[in-house]
Amino acid sequence: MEKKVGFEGTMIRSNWRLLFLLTIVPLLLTGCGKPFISALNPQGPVAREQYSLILLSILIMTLVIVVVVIIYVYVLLKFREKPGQEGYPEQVEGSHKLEITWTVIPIILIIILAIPTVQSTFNLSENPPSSEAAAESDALLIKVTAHQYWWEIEYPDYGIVTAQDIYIPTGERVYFEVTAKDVIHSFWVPSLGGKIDANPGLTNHIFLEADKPGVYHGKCAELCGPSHALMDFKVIALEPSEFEQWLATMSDYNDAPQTALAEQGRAIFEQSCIACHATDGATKSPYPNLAGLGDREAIAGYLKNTPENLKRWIENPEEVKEGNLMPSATELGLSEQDIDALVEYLSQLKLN
Amino acid sequence: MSTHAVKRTSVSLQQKPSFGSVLWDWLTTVDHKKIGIMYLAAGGFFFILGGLEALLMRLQLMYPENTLVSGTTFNELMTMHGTTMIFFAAMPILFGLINCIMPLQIGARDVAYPFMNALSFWLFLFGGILMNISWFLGSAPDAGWTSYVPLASQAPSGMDFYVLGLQVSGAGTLMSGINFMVTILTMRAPGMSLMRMPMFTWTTFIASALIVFAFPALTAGLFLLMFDRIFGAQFFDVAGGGNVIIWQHLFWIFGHPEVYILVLPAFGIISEVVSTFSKKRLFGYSSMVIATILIGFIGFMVWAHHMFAVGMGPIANALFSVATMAIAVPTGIKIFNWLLTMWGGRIRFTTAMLYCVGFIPSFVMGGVTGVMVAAAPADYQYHDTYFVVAHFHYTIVGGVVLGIMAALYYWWPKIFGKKLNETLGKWNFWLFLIGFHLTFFVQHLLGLMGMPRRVYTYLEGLGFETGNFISTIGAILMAVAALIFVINIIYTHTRVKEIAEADPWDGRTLEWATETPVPFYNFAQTPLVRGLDPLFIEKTQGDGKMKPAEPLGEIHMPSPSILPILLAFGIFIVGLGFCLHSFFDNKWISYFIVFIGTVFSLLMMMFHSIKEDHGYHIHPNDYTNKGVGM
Amino acid sequence: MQSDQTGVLPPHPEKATLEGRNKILGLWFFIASDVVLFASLMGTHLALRGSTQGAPGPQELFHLEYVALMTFILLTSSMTSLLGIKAMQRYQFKQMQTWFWLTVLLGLSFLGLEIYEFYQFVIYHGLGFETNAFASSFYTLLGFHGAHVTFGILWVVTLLIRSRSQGITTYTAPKFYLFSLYWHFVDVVWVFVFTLVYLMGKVG
Amino acid sequence: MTAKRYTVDDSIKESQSQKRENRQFYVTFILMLVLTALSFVAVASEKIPSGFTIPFILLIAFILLVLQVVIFMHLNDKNTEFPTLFFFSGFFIAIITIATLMLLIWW
Repeated sequence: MEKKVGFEGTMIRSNWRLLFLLTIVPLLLTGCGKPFISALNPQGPVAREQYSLILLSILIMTLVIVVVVIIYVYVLLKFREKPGQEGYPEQVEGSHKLEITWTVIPIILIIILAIPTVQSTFNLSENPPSSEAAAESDALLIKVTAHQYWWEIEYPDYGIVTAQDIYIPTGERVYFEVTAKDVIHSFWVPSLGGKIDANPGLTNHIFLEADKPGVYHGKCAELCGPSHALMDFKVIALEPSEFEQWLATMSDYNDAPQTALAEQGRAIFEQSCIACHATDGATKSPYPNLAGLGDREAIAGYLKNTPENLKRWIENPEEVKEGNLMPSATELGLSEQDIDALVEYLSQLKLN
Repeated sequence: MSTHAVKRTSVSLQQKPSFGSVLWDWLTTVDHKKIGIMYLAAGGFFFILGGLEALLMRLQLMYPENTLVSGTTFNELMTMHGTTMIFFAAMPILFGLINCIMPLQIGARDVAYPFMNALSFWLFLFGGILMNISWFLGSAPDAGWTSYVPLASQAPSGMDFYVLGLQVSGAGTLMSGINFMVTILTMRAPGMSLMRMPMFTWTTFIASALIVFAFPALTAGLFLLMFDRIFGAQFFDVAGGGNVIIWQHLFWIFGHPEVYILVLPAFGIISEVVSTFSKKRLFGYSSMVIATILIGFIGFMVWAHHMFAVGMGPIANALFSVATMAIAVPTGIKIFNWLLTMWGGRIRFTTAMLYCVGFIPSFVMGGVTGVMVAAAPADYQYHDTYFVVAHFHYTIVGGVVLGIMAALYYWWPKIFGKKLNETLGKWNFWLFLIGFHLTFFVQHLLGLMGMPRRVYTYLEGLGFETGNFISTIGAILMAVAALIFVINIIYTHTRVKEIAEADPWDGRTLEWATETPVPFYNFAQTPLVRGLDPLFIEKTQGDGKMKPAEPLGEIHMPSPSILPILLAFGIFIVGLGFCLHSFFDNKWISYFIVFIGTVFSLLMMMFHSIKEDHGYHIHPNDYTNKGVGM
Repeated sequence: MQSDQTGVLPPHPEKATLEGRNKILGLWFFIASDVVLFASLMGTHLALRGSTQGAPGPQELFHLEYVALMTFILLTSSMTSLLGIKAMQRYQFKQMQTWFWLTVLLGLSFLGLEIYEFYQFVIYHGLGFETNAFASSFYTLLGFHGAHVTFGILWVVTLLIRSRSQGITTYTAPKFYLFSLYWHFVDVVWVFVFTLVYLMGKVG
Repeated sequence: MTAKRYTVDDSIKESQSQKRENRQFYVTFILMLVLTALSFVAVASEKIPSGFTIPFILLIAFILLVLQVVIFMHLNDKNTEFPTLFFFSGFFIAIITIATLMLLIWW
């Protein structure tokens, strides 16, 4: 019996050391998460406010854990049964003083956490300014509509409709109106701020702000079907002047083909794709508006934007993104040459 | 009437009964201990099933852009893993333990409604079978265990099996809840006042009360979903004026208390085991009782913290935030009371106690992350990410599963008559604990680093590779640990010859005062309870034996019956009929199956009602032994 | 168990045995649970009652005289089932049977009226179960209540038929008592149905 | 069963108290009829503003509930603490459920 206890003692200690090592390793390897996606690396005031609340709660909770672990380790070391002990130890009923202490202290800790929680809940719930106020303040409003498995982006004040990439100016609160077409999705850009659900039939509001220019990864956070994992989008923050330029490009988007092959591609597009897609940056087509596709961050939301990937996507969408609704090239009756022409046309739908 | 009993005892004493008669005995039993064992066996089976599903998911996520399973299959695995573990593994195993132990702890001869107890079990089993049939009929449910609409109302036929499977087993669960409550309120031995009940009995009582109030919300929600899917109702169809948030509220009005339905009995187990192996009475018994009641009560006002990101507005979010944080207070009381129970005690590190010792820090981790996710603005970041996955696995594996394992090692000799092997037990424990922390601790970080939950894959270069790899290794360790547990069971029941002593751990409560194996009437004479920890009181202030509260007399026992399994089968057929509605071009074929099932069930109910069954009596001469027990 | 047949009968035969008391307690817990079931359905209906999508809504559909009649019938049936129990406690078997058969009759007429009401909604207003969310939630809630009434009727009829030869004993008494508790509860639910669905629907 | 034997004397006392009880039942029944009627009248009458009607009919519904449960279902008897506790807990949960579904899904 005695030997066994000793064996367990060392096991407990080595177990904890092992655990500590194994859990700290990924932290060291990844720094504190990548700045373009991690909530631990906030890139704007909203994410920062949430991050500071996370830090405060981690701090309080670490305190709790430390207290518990100290008592725990002491008890386990001190009060193990020693050989030769017989009978029973003193049977203690309880202690009102102690019990009141560990009721009151947690209450205090929780109040300390509850106050900033409530404050920040209200801080972060500001709705977009009403239309008159918006006209005065120039606040940017973006309508986001989630579909299985892509994001429709509309700038109602500028008549711009696009998809997947959300362009915003830096240093300014941008308001989002979020809804969904088919099932529930959730709109989340971790490094800029927390998420809000996109509910069909209902509209939610959220605002985000980016400090500096950059590409921030966005994700769908609510299970929405087989390709939920691939329903990514990007938030691209630009300096205000560059953003103005982008607005100008998009509000009068030139989708004319530039080369002969592209000309051919355009003809095929108008024959096979136009029922679902538009390319003018202004029409709310049933499936993504492709204006600026050549400069999008990704194909199908997650593949690197190369002509090869675009071709792969057009040829067999189901293989790229399970459960999506785009018909395959065979279903559309497109030949190899047709696809090449289409790829040529679509790739040159750029932003300049 | 007593001839029946004589026949039973003589069969069990003399010759080895045939396989058929043993099977018949189990199929018709209304004995709470046998029903408990069946719960444990069926729950164990589903636990392995759910574990394999989890393992497949972890293997898929081991590397970025892995192609072991497709997105659809992953969603099916994930949905079935969650649903199976909650409804068909954790809850039934707890019900098994409650069935085996709680009536013994209060000195009762059975539960209040033995017939309904059997019915509950068979309903649960048929519900689980119904849901898993979907694997063989095209598609399994794939909208997550929460089955948010409209994804769930539009999902393929597998979803029907989720709806009906849960409906069938939910009916059984509700019956169990009522059964346990009435048992605890009216069947306690003389002298056992409410404030002398063992903690496990107390937590069972509160968990049962939660079942009674929480399950109807799920029942209602499932009916709405079923009507939408099968009869074209418009509850969740926006085009028809429906609303997709109603389901979420109904689901979580049930779903949050469900968490406490699972964890409260585990709290009870920890209280019992810690007290026994510290050789001390539970520190702050009355505050433990109050904390349990408070957790149950507050547990009902916090469900919307699962919905902070839904867009309920700041007032609701703030209110539910604060209410949720409040739960930490009674939970904290429990943690400190356990620590103080060990303080000044003489701790024996048996496997059961090791599981409790492992439980405390693990559950504290789950608790503190619970407070963290309660802060609504921070939860906008945590919600639906791996942080939440880590959090609830810390409470459910670190809390409920560790508690269940402690209970299995602790009560195994009483339930099965053999003591599990301690050396294998310790291997089992350490591998499981290390595997558990490896699997889930890194998931906190993954979530904060931006990995959403329920994703079947992730892209390279986002920084999720290391964490996921470690997590998968941990899952494999947990699987090995589970395998060792199975080996331990097989080893114990094939190699160990001696029957365990009646009181192998120097126990304090009434279940240890019965002989092992426990006779089917539990106590020849109902024991007289003189205080909290009644057996301990007799050990220190008496001669170590319980005093009888009644003279020797006839014992009234309920008769076995085949009707519970037949009735449950009829209800299973009803469910199956509804599930098949999309398989036939003519819907009336499936409604005909429903009709057959309904008529059959009603006939069984009428049989039960018409066949007057007053049970039977055992004469004192027919007991195998006299006295309270031992 | 059989002691009541030899000595003077206990004044509360339904509570004379542990089994009887357990059943009553259990039914109470079931009722408490059913309260939440009905609340969920009622909440759903109240949330969706505006979702008529242009089809006729509560204001046009509901006729108060009709609902009032149904309410008084169900309320009276609650009273008759209580009088049945009082007769049972006095061991007047014949009287008890009469009161309970009367309860059955009232229950059946309530059901008949309800079915007739639905029939009118479907035929004259074209309001089917699938028409809109309002209709789905209305028929579901009312359907659940109606199913409870139907089940209660089947229950008590079975009891009445099979206890004909036995009379009132400590074995049969709890069964009748359980039914009457259940029946009162069905009436309580109706109180909230007519208030929250019909009257509030009419007020708007 | 350890219950005491009932004597003829007990039976007489019982029957007297039962008469009082029966009167109570009839009074309750009539009260319930009247209250129900009031609630219908309040809604049917065009003159009463809906701001008054709704709380009024809700109050009546609650009174009807209490009468039915306490008098008809005997929650005023001895040893009914647990039924009372659980019934009203269920009622309480019912209220928050209904309130939530009404208030929190349209915003």
